[in-house]
Amino acid sequence: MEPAELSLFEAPPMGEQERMVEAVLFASTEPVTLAELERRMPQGCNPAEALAHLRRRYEGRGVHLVQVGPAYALRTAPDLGYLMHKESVETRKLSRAAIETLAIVAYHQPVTRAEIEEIRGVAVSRGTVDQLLELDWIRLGRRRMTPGRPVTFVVTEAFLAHFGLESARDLPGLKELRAAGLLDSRPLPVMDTGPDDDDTAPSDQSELFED
Amino acid sequence: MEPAELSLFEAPPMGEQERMVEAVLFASTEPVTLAELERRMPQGCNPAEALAHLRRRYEGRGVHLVQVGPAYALRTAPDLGYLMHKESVETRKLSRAAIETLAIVAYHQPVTRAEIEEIRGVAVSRGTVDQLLELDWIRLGRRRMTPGRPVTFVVTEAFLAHFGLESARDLPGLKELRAAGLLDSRPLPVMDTGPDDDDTAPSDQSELFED
Amino acid sequence: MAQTEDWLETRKAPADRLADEALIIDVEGFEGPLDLLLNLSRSQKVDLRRISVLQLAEQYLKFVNRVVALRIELAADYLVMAAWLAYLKSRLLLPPEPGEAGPSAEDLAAHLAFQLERLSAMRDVAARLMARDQLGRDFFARGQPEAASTRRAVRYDASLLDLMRAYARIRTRDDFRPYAFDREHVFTMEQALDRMRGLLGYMGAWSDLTSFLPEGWGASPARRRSATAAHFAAVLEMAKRGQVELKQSEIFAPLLMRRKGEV
Repeated sequence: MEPAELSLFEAPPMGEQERMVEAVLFASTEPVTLAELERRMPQGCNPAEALAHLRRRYEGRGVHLVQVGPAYALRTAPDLGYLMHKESVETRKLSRAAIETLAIVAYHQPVTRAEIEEIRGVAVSRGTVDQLLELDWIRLGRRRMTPGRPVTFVVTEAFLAHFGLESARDLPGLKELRAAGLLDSRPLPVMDTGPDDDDTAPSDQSELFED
Repeated sequence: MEPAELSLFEAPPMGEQERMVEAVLFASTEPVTLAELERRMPQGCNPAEALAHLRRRYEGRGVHLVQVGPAYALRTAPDLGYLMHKESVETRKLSRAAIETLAIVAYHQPVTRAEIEEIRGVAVSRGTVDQLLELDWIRLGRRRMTPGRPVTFVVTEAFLAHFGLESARDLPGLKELRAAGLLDSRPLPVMDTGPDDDDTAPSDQSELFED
Repeated sequence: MAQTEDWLETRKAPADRLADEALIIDVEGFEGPLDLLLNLSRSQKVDLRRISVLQLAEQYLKFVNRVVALRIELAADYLVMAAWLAYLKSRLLLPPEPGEAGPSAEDLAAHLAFQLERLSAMRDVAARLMARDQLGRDFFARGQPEAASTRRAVRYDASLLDLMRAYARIRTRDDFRPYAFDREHVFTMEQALDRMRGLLGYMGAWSDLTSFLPEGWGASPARRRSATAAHFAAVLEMAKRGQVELKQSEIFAPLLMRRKGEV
């Protein structure tokens, strides 16, 4: 069969666009953004719609279409992980400190080092932050506009991709934590013995999750 | 209805076997033989039949099931190869000279070539600057109002986007680099004489960020 | 406070003593005072919001006292917390002084309860996060990305970490690398080669390499290391050129050398 002749001004039929999206996502190990798909496909294509079709087509199959932040990727279905022993890479065991720090960054982002230490009640070791940066699971966010302009940390798209999250809003238990007020920054009541010199300012981590 | 109870000797339904083959072929780094499939799948499975189903399912799609010698693999459809150009892009690390020059521009912008050389302690080759200009990570800033009116370099929006920074001001200062453990590598072997206080680092480029 | 009184009565129960000992054995396993408090609070088996801070403070102080009695060194932050809890305890037990400024003891207690609840909540979600299906463990990306095209382009990449490291490298080099200082303690291979060439005529029978080290380089370990390494490299070079022979009876034994052709 001849491939459909495409005029310069006519987008390929949707079935064809779906094939294209499928091929591009399939060939890549990394999630591909909508913008990237648009750039690669012929003019006039609608990759968003093609993605929706493709997602439905792969429902219940051995491979799934997943969203990672603003990007899309094909991944094997989690229930078949046991078949994949050969492919799985032994990841370095994260320390308890690293896991907790990661969770605090994810749920409180953007969060300063001082705030992490406040929550954990213990100093954050150098290596912990370094390790998470190196895994590309956290990165620097914007500086806090408070005295000292401390840097903040936020989680990355690689973090979302690794844990199969579409966005930071989908973190497990986020709503409950917020409802219980556990994500509020609640500074220690000021003691009557002079001001507390801890200059961590009230954080507003909610900005990230609010639209 | 209850899910079919599988006795020890009863294989999963063919649809399930097809999912398994699909996932294994997708995740595998190389083509997979029938024997390998048999080994990985639960007892009693018929990978040959599952492969035949899968091959039919992918007919006319963006991805094909192909046979490579005695093994099987999923490959993008050959007619869509033109979409794959991006995957052939080879990613290389920037040279040490380039990354150092880039870091100096980012931390000291606007900065002249002479100043970069002074900080690095070696001449900056034309190729290094050209490469950074070409990558669109640095650009020319305004001329310095000093004798010779040398050009200055500043980082670009593309630089900020690539490194996930809101502004160059978000770059961590020396103190923060140290706190994150990035400054603890001492290039000089410890001498038995001489001062040992490695905290004397007087330079703190944070002045740059102070208003 | 009746509840607290009850608890004080029973605090010497053998079960409690056993629990204390278990905690002491674990002292290194705690990640700071807050972690310890959270662990102690578990024994109250109540909602963290309804926890008795007074009771918790008692437990903590008792724990710290026991550890100190056993002469286990406690990090300063444990002691700071102990001092603070002792203060809080006194505030909770005594009626507020009239006209006293600042937050009430109840506010402080509530804040501590909040901190514990928050830490506990973060622990829970951290566990939930790690229990999720993970890429490369439970689900997988394409194993064989395709690079089908003949068009090849080089894309240069660098991470923020690379950038920061590069900058750190430059700055630390400035701070710690005065070159004159360096040379004072470094013997180069060229220098050693020059010296050894001059000494070649004096190498008769097998002799120890270290006996050829220059004056004034044997005293400090760093200088000795540098000179030894340089001379070792130099004699290897000379052996390659066929000027000397080397032998060593076993690992770490003295390295012996002599002029080639000498019998």
